[in-house]
Amino acid sequence: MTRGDLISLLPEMILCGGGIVVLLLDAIAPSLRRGFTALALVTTGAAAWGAWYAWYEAPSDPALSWNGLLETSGVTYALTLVILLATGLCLLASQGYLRREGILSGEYHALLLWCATGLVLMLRATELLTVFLSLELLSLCLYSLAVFHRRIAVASEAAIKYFLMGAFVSAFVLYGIALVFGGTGSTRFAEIGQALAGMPEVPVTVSFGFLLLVAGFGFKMSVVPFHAWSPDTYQGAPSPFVAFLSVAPKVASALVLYRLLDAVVQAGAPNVQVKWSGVVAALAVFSMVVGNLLALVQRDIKRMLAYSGVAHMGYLLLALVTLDRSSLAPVIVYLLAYVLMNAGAFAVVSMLYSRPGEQHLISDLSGWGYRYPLLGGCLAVCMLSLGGIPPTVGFVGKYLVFLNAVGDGLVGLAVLGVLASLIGVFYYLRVVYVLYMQPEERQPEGLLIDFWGRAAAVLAALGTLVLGIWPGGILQWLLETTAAK
Amino acid sequence: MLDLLWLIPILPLAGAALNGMLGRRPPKALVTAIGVGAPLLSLLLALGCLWQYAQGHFPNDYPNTLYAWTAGPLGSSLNIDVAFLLDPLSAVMLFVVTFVGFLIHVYSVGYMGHDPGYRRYFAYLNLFMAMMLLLVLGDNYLVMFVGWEGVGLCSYLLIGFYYEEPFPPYAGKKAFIVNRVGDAAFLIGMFTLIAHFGSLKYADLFPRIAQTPSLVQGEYFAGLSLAGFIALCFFVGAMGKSAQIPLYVWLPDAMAGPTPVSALIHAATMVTAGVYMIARTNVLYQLAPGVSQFVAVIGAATAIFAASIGLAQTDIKKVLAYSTVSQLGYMFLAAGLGAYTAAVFHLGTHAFFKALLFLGSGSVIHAMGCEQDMRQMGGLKKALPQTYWTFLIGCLAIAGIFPFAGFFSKDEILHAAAGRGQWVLYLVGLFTAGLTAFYMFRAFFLTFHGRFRGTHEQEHHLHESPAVMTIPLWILAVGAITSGWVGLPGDLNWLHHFLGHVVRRPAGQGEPAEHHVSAFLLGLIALAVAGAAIYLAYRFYGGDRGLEKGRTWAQRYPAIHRLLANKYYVDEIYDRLIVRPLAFLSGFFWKGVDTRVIDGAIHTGAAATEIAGDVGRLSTTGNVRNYALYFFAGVILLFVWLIL
Amino acid sequence: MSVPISWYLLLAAVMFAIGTVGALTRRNGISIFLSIELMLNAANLTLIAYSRQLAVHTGQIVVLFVMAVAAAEAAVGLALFIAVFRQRHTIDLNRINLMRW
Amino acid sequence: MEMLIFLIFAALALASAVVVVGHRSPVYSTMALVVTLFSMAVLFVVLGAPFIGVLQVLIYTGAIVVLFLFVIMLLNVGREEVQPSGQRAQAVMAILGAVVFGGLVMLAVSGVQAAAFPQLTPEMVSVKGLARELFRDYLLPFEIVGLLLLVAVIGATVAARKPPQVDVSSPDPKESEP
Amino acid sequence: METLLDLLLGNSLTRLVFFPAVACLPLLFFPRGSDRPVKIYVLIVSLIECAFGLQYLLTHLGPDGAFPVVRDLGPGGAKIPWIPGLGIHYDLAMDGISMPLVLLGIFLVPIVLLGSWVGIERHWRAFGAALLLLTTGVLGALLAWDLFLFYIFWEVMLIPMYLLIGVWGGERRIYAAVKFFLYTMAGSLLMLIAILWMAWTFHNLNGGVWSFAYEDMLRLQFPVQQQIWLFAAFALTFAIKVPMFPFHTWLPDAHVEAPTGGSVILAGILLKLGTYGFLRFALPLFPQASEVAQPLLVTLAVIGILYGALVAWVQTDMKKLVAYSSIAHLGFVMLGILSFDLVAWQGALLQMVNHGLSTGALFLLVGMLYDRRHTKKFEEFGGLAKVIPLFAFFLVFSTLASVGLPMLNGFVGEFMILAGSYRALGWPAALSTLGVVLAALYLMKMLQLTIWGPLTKEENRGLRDLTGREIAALVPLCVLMLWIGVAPNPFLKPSLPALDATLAEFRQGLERTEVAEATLAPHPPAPSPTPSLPSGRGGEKSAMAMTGVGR
Repeated sequence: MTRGDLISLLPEMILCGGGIVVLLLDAIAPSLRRGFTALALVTTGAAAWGAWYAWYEAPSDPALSWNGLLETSGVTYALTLVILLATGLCLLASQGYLRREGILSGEYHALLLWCATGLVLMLRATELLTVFLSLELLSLCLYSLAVFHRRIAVASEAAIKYFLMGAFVSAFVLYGIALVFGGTGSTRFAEIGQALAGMPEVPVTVSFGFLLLVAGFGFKMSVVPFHAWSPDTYQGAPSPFVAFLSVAPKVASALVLYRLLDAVVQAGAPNVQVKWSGVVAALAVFSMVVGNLLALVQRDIKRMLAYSGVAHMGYLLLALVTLDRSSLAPVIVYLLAYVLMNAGAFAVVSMLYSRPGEQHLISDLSGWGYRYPLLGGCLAVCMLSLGGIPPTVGFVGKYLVFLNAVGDGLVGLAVLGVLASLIGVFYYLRVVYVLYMQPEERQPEGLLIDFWGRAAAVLAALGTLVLGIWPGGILQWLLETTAAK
Repeated sequence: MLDLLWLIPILPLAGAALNGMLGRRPPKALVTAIGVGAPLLSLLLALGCLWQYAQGHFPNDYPNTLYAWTAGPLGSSLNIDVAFLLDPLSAVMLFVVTFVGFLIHVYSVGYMGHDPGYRRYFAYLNLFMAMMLLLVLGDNYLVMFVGWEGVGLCSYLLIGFYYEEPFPPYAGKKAFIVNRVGDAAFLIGMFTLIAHFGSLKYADLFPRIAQTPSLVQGEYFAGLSLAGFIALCFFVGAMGKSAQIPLYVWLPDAMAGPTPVSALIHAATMVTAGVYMIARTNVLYQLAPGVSQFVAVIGAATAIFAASIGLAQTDIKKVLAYSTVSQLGYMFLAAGLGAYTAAVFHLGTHAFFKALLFLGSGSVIHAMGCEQDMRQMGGLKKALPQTYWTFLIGCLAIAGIFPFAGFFSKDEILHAAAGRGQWVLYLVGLFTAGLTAFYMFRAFFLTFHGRFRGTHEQEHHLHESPAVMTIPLWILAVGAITSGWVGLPGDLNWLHHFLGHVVRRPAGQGEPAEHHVSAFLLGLIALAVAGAAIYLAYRFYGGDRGLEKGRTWAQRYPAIHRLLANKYYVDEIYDRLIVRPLAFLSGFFWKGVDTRVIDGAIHTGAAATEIAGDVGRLSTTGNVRNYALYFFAGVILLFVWLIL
Repeated sequence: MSVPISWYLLLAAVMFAIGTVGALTRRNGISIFLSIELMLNAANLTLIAYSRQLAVHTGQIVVLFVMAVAAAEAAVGLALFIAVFRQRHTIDLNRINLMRW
Repeated sequence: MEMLIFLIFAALALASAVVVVGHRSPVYSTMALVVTLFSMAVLFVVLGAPFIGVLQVLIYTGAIVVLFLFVIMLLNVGREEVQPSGQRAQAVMAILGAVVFGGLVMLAVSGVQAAAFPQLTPEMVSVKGLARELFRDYLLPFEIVGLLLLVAVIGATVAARKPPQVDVSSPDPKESEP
Repeated sequence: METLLDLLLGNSLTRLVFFPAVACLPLLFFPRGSDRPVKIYVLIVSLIECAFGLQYLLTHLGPDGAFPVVRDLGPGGAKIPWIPGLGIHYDLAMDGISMPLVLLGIFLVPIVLLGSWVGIERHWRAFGAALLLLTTGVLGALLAWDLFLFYIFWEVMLIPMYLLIGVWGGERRIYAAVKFFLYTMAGSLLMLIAILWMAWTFHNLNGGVWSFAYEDMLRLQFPVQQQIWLFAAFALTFAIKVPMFPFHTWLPDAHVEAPTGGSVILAGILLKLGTYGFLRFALPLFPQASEVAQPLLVTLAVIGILYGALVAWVQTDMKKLVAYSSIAHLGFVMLGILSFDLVAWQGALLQMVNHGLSTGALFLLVGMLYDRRHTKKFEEFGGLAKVIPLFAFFLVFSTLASVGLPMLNGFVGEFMILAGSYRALGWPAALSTLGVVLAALYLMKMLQLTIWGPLTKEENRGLRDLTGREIAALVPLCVLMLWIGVAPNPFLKPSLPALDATLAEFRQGLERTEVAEATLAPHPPAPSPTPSLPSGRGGEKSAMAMTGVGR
């Protein structure tokens, strides 16, 4: 352990320490609870600074530390920021919800920060064991947060479903690690790749191990057919937390998936590329089609967003079908876009629905676009962005993904993708027309719309628009960053 | 003066615009001043121009270009000017239109004096004048077409002048649409000219074609040469405007408009535009003998057909309307025979006597309190002496009695038919002449002779029209007598010489072979036929019991009478054959194709998507064990794919 | 006579499959969790066997961590069962389906 | 010798594993799991990982299974009833899937052509070697596990604590949007 | 950024496009329910925009009446980068093809506002904002000289229109709005894929340098087979927008449900983007494929003309009749464009403007009637000329323009289209001429059933005639209709060089030899375009007078 190691771990340490501080304060001075959000936000901000500092101090890009277990690079830095953004949005959206429901306590913030720790670790990890442990770390946090609103039956149901699936999948992931380790003699991605490159043929056990790993992270990303838990969990879990749950794990998992595929396609054996392209393509197609079809028929906005998330991960996978370095920029932009718009949508949802135990019917929002112009506007912007309509960042993301796909010669997949997204447009528009084009059906009751929540919604919507109109800077930066290798 | 040629159509246009913008309740005198003043100025200007033209320019063309309508410096673009042309043909037309038009304006002051739509009426009528002048003065087909459609519009507006009643607007619509059918063909003709000559200017087209007829010969479309195709298109256009078979159906209905309008538009000027067009396009028709023959046959058929319907009409204006159709048929017969001068000649004389007849009938109707049914009239001679005499002059003129105008013009047409050996057409023409004389005098006797058959109130109300109406009648009567004298048979035919410069013989096309037929003999025959017909009419309808006699005849041949009275059921046939199938088809397109097929497909697609979603959502059973199974199955399937 | 590695691996595979069957067929949440423990153990066996084969410690270290993870997972998981039981008085997964479709 | 031990404990492990997944009563399943875990521990020892074997007994059998038993008792989980008809398909599919899956994996691993195990060295077997590698190469995972356990503690309290009986605090009207 | 600000403040296309959007911001600060100030504010904004448009036109209109290619350029006459990493530029340019449509679009906004003055009863702030944003979107799409930018604006204009239909529309507004949105989106997404394909091809052929610039895309030469696919994607998008048979069914629904202002904008300018797209993108980019598809598309255009007219004829709803008439009219425009003939193109471009004017006026009139009677069914009307003569006058006037009566604008366009397409295509144009007859059929029916005949409905007896505001909305339209009809040349001249150049390039493309693989033509020696802001930054002041012709 060197000073460099410690610096490179700065963001995680800040997050983890912030969590501990919050927890201690919760025990010592419960009266300060209303300030925890601010504290956690400060922690998040500090972690962002830490991430920058770690990246800035890193001797090279990418740089490895902790004996080669942890990577510090532009890509991980960017994704760390994306995760911290999701954390921040979630924190902002949570304050009002927790107060409204009377469940404000330090554990929530602590667990959220630790979860972020796990996510950042996972996306930076270059070794399977570290990945696995980070995965478990964040999963445990997620289970606990999902059940955080214990008074509500659906919350515990959501958590138990998520937990059982998660544990089940963990076993698969672990088995996959074992097989990959056994076949290649290492758990480090780089060495695995080298080992595979040296083999005349990829052993079936290794392929299988990779498949289990891909499935495991596909599960975290809720990709069809590993997706089925997400609607139930999203529906039952606390809405502001879903703002986090629905985006952040996907961000980290996507990068792990990239690393996995990156390792496996280094295999020199013929046919491996084709096979794995097929796997990813199948997952992408099923996700796009099934996600959109099932989102189309949902009446509960949270379930709808869950399925739409499935579809979005399908689009995202399009960029990974033919894997190369150029796949990264689209993936990162897409993830950023997805975080902004999805977290924004859930932030608004958490404020506009006051009975978390019941269904969150879209029709309940009828005509509220005029009653709550700010939140309605933010929700509408997020919906349009999810639909991929310019000038929103959702369009930029989709555009890059499709550009990448077309460039890889996957025109058929791209066409399928746009057709599926047409279904998507339909149900996203439903929210918009319910907001603005239908008469009010319901009087608001028991809502708590606070400054923090509004800030979350505005931040997300504004980010969606600004990045949609001026994607140039961030894109330029990403292209330069991801191109370096 | 000549350089003010463009003002001739503009003045009435300005009049229309002024009257149109006068506001709700302008002083009537002002309306009259504008409404009649504009045509008067036009007339004076036209006379001046004609004088100057005859002095200085004849027989050359006098073009007067206003501005470029469409233009481009590039070869492939279209160059069309808004320009006017004074040549012998347009000179004749100009005179007829401004002169008759002005008289009818004057007449209208009296006739329409009490109508609440007085201002509107004059605005429309002035607009019509402008458009008609545009039509005859244009130096290319486009300007002609602008006027052509413009007069159609005015016709529409004026037929539907009494818009609060149900029928007139309907009649106007019918006129407009039927005209449009012809106009579409006219357009196609123009497009063909543009496509092959890149120009619509008479001065570009005709010399070129006349010099090298090979340009337009040779098969072009469905057995027609290029000339034939264009000529046919133009003729179909003319059919619409000039109410020839099969597009004549609108004209009888057009009588729903005010009577002066019928006189001006539907007798004297607008409906003759088709004849003018064919005369204008004579070079092409000469190069398309087949189409010319077709024109002649259609003309003859229309002439006899309409005349036969005229026999059974009881509405005085309808009689005149069918007679107009019939006379137009005459003109086309002439045009088709290549006797363009004769056609234009008959056009001119017809303008006078038919306007006279219509205005006379207007006077009668005016006196009868808007009664148009001849069965309610009779014996009006006493009450309306001036109308009686002028109407008689008109009848004699149309019947072709020497020395009235109709005799000369009709005779020239019959002479042309005989001279070209078209004996069938000649006989048809001759027979039609007899029919014409018969039904005109039938109307004359029924109206003015016998005893009065209207209500007591009407009888009490009978009065001669004011001077503002009778003076135009007399002037026209003079025209109806004398206008034929410009075309005396033989070398004395001044008009023939005058117009001869317009009829351009194409190169290699000799003078048509003339059979030497004695003009004198033919004239005599025609006169005899007309005289006999008048006598017959007198025998039938001359006395008090004219109506009963007619009825007896009708009862003797009920089928024929019904056929004639119902105008051969042509309207009904059109309705069944064209309008209804088209409406059915449209309804099918709307409810069937649009709603069922296209929207149906879209909705089915949407519904199928939704059903797919609804089925798919059943997979999320809520039981987490199933979810685990999906995961497992997914892993297995992907594994199978990987190792296969 | 020494046992070839593939035997261990086969044993682990069978164990894993048995665990999967249990996880998929049992209705009682705790039984499912037990089956998952079986699956984890199968993976552990694979790791140890490979570790032996490759003569490295990595596999053993992984197993070491997995045990900690299993313990942590058990703690949270069983707490979740308690939470669910409080609300629904059952941990029969066929009956925990308030949310579906 | 090794073969004999392997066969005995493999058979034991499999048999008890079948009991774990097959027995209706969770208590029996748990007890069978103890047997499986113990057999595994033996195999670990045979495979030259005595430390792991010991830990297996201590942690798994000693701690985790007890936790299970404790919760089973607490929740008073009874015997499972027979599968309701609707979920029979699930069972059939699951078994079918597992057979296919197991078959495929077995096919795969039986294809692992490897030389006989290398000779065990003291370095390999000793805890010292393990520890050196653990604290040198795998320090970061070790730290992570520390946090993981903390999370587990907090998470378990969050999940299992009685729900707070506070009423829904009435929202501050001032903060609602107009 | 600084460049953009300069452009926004100067007499530039940027100002033209974004002024309405920027002017939306103050709307946020109007208090709720302050309808009247909002109306007046938006009206003033739209009038200022009109002034900007005119200023721009007059600044750049050449002495010979031709409009050059004018472009918004950055410092040193360089294009302004937008997303540099992907070679996407903020590239606005105006030429003779887009100029009339841009001005039409600007011109219609105040008229729409006047026409919506009382018809729109709720949410005026949002209405004003939607209208202004729509203007921005439409102008942007018309002026974008970069395919990416074009696509962005193309989609951007959907949302305000969606809201216009959906929020202020009639009974089935949501159905109509969603149908409109999805139809348009369906096409445009495929176009997006095609654009991406082209961009990639360019990228690969050009040594890894990205570009979406229009002139760069023009240099791409694809094998015919590929062209056909690409063309199909573009053509589908535009055909839906036009709309051509059989993609037209969204239009009647959208029109019937949309508020008056929405209909006017939709018919007036949105539909033109489809035809504009053909003229600007689909044909020049894929000439050979256009030739292959010509028979099919011409057939569809002719069907559209006849079909639209026939279906219009049997409508019972006034607005629906006008909507179907739009399909017929745009069929003419498409026929003109597809005949690849200069005269037809001139006519088509003019007809786009004409349709905007006359159909816009008709929709306004229907809306005015609707404001009074809250119905659009023919059976409720009849004999209205008696009670509201001014209305009748304007209705007759606009109808006649729509019928294509000479001396009014519709005729000029139709005549040139048909004349041009007849010489290029022959019988399809002849067949389309029947559409002229049918136009008379259905429009005369409309007059017959509304204003002529006896006044049968008691409710109509007390109708108020047009107010000054309504007349103010209609008169400019009618004046333009008459002006174009009588003297179309000033309206044709500005576009002629651009059309001619485009056609020449298209013809060149047609004659190109078949390539086996996509290739990149060298830069054509094109004259540099005039910069919007000649002073200082652009530099090439002298270029202004020189670039009369071509791009």
